[in-house]
Amino acid sequence: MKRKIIILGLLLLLFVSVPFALSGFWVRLITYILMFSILASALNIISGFTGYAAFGNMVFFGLGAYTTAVLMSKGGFSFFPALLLSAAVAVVTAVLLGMLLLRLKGHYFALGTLGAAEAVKHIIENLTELTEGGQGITVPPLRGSPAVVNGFFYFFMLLLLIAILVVAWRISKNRLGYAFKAIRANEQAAGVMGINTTRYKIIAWSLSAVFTGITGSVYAYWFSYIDPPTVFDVMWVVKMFVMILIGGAGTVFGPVIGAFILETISELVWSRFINLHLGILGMIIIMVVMFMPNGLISLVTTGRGFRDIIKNLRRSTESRL
Amino acid sequence: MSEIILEGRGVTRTFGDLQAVWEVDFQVKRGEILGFIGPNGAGKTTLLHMINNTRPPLTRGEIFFKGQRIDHLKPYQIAELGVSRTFQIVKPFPGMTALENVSIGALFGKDKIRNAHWAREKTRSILAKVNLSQRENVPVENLNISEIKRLELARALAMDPELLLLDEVMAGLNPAEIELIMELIIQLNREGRTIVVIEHVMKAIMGISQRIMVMHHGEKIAVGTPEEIRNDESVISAYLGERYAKMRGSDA
Amino acid sequence: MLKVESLNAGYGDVQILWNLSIDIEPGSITALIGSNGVGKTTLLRTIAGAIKPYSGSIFYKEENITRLSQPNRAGMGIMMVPEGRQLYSGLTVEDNLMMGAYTRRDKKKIKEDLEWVYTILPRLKERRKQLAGTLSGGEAQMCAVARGLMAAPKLLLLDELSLGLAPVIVDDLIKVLKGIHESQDITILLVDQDVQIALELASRGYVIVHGSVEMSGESEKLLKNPDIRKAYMGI
Amino acid sequence: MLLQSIVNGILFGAVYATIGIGFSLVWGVMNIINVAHGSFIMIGAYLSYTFYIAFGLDPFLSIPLNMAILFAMGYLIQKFVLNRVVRGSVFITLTFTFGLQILIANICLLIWSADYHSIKLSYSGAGITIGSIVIPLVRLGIFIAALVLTGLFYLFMRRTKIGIAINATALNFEGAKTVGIDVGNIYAITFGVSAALAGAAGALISPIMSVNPFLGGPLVGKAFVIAILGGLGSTIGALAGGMVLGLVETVGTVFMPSSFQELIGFLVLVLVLVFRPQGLLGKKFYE
Repeated sequence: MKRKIIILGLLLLLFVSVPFALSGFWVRLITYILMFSILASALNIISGFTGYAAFGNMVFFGLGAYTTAVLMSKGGFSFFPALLLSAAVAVVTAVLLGMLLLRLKGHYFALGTLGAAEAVKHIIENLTELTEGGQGITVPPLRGSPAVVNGFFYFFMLLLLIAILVVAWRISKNRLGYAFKAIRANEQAAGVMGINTTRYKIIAWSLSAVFTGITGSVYAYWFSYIDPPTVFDVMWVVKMFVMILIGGAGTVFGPVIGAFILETISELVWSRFINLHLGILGMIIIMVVMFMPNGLISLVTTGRGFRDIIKNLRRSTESRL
Repeated sequence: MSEIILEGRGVTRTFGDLQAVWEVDFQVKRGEILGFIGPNGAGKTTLLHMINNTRPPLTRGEIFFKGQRIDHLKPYQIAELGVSRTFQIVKPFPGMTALENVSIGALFGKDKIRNAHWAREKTRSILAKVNLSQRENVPVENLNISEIKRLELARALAMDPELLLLDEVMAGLNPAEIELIMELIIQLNREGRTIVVIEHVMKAIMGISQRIMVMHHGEKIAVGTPEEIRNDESVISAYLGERYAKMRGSDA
Repeated sequence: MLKVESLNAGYGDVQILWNLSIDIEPGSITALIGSNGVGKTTLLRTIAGAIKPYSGSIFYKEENITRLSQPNRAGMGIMMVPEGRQLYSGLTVEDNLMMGAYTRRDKKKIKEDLEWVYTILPRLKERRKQLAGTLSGGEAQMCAVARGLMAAPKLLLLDELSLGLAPVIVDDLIKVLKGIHESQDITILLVDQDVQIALELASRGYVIVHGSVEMSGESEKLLKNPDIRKAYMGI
Repeated sequence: MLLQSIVNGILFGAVYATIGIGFSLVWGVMNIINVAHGSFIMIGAYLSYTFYIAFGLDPFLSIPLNMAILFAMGYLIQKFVLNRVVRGSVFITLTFTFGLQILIANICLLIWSADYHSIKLSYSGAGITIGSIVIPLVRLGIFIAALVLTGLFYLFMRRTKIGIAINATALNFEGAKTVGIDVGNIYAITFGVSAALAGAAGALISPIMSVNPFLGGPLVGKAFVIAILGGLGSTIGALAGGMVLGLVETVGTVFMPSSFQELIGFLVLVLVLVFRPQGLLGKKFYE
């Protein structure tokens, strides 16, 4: 326990020192990775803990981003009120969509959320007077020296990440988490045990949505330009799922570890082989799913030595039919 | 003793053309053990599903618990009223220990204990009751069939139910293990819980039930004491068979 | 007919069978007895080829089949009637039966066998165009047995034949199986949780405890053994 | 105008049916949503284009070639890769096919570049005129070919031993293994057949749509809609779903701008999922 606290403290110190120690490029890159860590952790609450494959989770990101963009550029709002309203929009959407979609199971839910996300994207595209439609919208940027701007967004994302990790950690230990896990394991049995499954599923998705929406809002302010294809991009969710897979679904820190691994690889590939970038991402996804469907962490933790890791790897490559 | 705790009137469930349960009236008296028998596919489990509303609801009919109509309620609402059940195909929550599994019953059952830690404390005594104290910190994946069956029972008990529905908790157990469960059921009944038991182990169900209801092709064909059922002509010809009736008759 | 030698098998890390050996005479009916979880079904599944053993060997008609796949073994006449029937609910009864002959190529003989199955189980003929999912429990079990017979098996592995059936129906099934065994050249290995039924059908029995053979012998002797009566029949 | 769009809708609806059938086959049998199905269609279209450019082969004649090549590709992917993860959870298989989709898109981009290609057939202007309606010969040919494929597929699933074995495996995996069905092989054949249908669909769209590496995504969106409308594992349902989608799209253009159409398509998808998950024609699942 004591060791864990020391490690966490050191990690925190390391992360706090980043903007002071590294160049702008690295700060922005790590901010980007932090953003994906938050998104993957948020997805993990509904998908990893509760077992609902929300492939349309970008709907909250897009709505958060657009709410902030519209309020700031058209409504004259400043960032923080816009951020709060974005969070509210995300939660309300999650509750409404949840009442409609969370009764679906498995693939049907996944497809339903994909359909809903696409529908919302098209609504935004069609509301041209408000959103400027498909050509995208600009947001008044944060003014200040590059170092201050970089630092602001870096610490904002870091704080958000810490917040969601604390939430996830609390959930993994309390009544709420038991309800989520029971629903994931067997919804029917959960209902019979007195768990109001509809209510807890909506809570899980709302928690996921609020963090995703806030992240979208920060993204809009940070990039100061957004368009529907980017902020509703399904591939982002796929990447989040790969991160969750790498790190281990339903764990607290898994998604963060996965985000750091995948985005680091992605960055290396992106800068070297620009033509092959997507192809290599595709290969990575295929490899991850094939060789470590239970996460990198399980590969390491279920065995003590190197030989066990190899054994686990080999087992995971055996045909599971 | 004769107060009716659970009652069904004209309960019917059809799947397309198939009549899974057809016009069944039933009554469960407070404080009794009622046995449900009949071959697979006779509609026993479907009937339990309808009591808990865990499947698409009944096609026709009404179900009352303590005089309150429950057939339109959600499963969790029925659980909160004090009805709990086990499943034929045991369904423990994986990735949790035995204790955590059972504590879910205390967290969300009638008592609604808010704190996960207190719920675990309360749960310990229930695990002891089903003889699983030694195994409380074992992940459920590592329990054997007999232990899982008892865990399932403990989970239902942790909700502190008035009415307990047990779906084949003895299936696949050996005689010694069956005896253990039988004793447990009788003990729970003495504590004042009403119990409905679905079972194929004829000896066990005849031994513990005060009344037995027989289902066949979705219909109720007989209700009565074990002795009456054993000698009921329609039950013998539709279900037990002459050989069984004679064989068990000579045992008794 | 079938010889299993020092078999070790299980699921993943969980070993279930420990050094288990049995020997089955051609044309016999043999029962496996034991409480749930001791490995009876695992043994049947390993013989059928659904589970790969860790070590040990299985000989069928003097041939080592340990490394052969389940489809290969089905083609050689080893057929399982699994617990819980495992029918294809959305296909007709006749399609279900024809799938039993999946590994066979002799079309004419398959047709004949279908007619033969229909004569011994006329209920199925009445329901041949019906979807298997609409059968009652007893009919479904008959359909599963018939599907097994359509493979023209030399060794039939019956897992939990009587489970969940009305005792009345079980009596019928036993009669049918006895008839088949008398008229055909077929060896049967069966598991049933009703030990009385298992030993009534079989001429020999193996008592399995913790994945190994504890005792074996003729059915009548086992039936009279007080330990067995106490442990498995609760008498 | 309206009558003409109805005719166009029905003619193209048959192609949608072939797309939907292949997609819902894999979903129904293996419980995999193959997001890369649209990419398979795209590969088919590229193949037809390449055969046309290199050998002057008519796209209709490249149908069997496409089907053979894509069958082999689908068979190999399933046999050596997908079979390893097919029993995994929803998001594992779904993530996998997303990966496959972007990999294929990238490969096509490298081979055929990002340019838009199109096939101009000698008879592409020809048509039959009935009153005010024109039935273009190419579209009529596409319609007939798609119907023939659908019919053949229906017979394959109902009458052949392999087809029934695919059904049996879908209905009861353990039961299929019991009778000696090599389920790994059956899965591979299933995926191969689905890919072959996609290859044929690719040939069918190549004379009327421009071929480009961004084709896959929108097509798989349509496959979702058709499969959901038709219900899983039903050939007749997919045919109906394809016709409905074809009609809605063509008739829709008469009344509203195309950006609204996609919106309505997705709304319909969500509503059907929520209120009739068994599809418009399908029965409620037997328990």
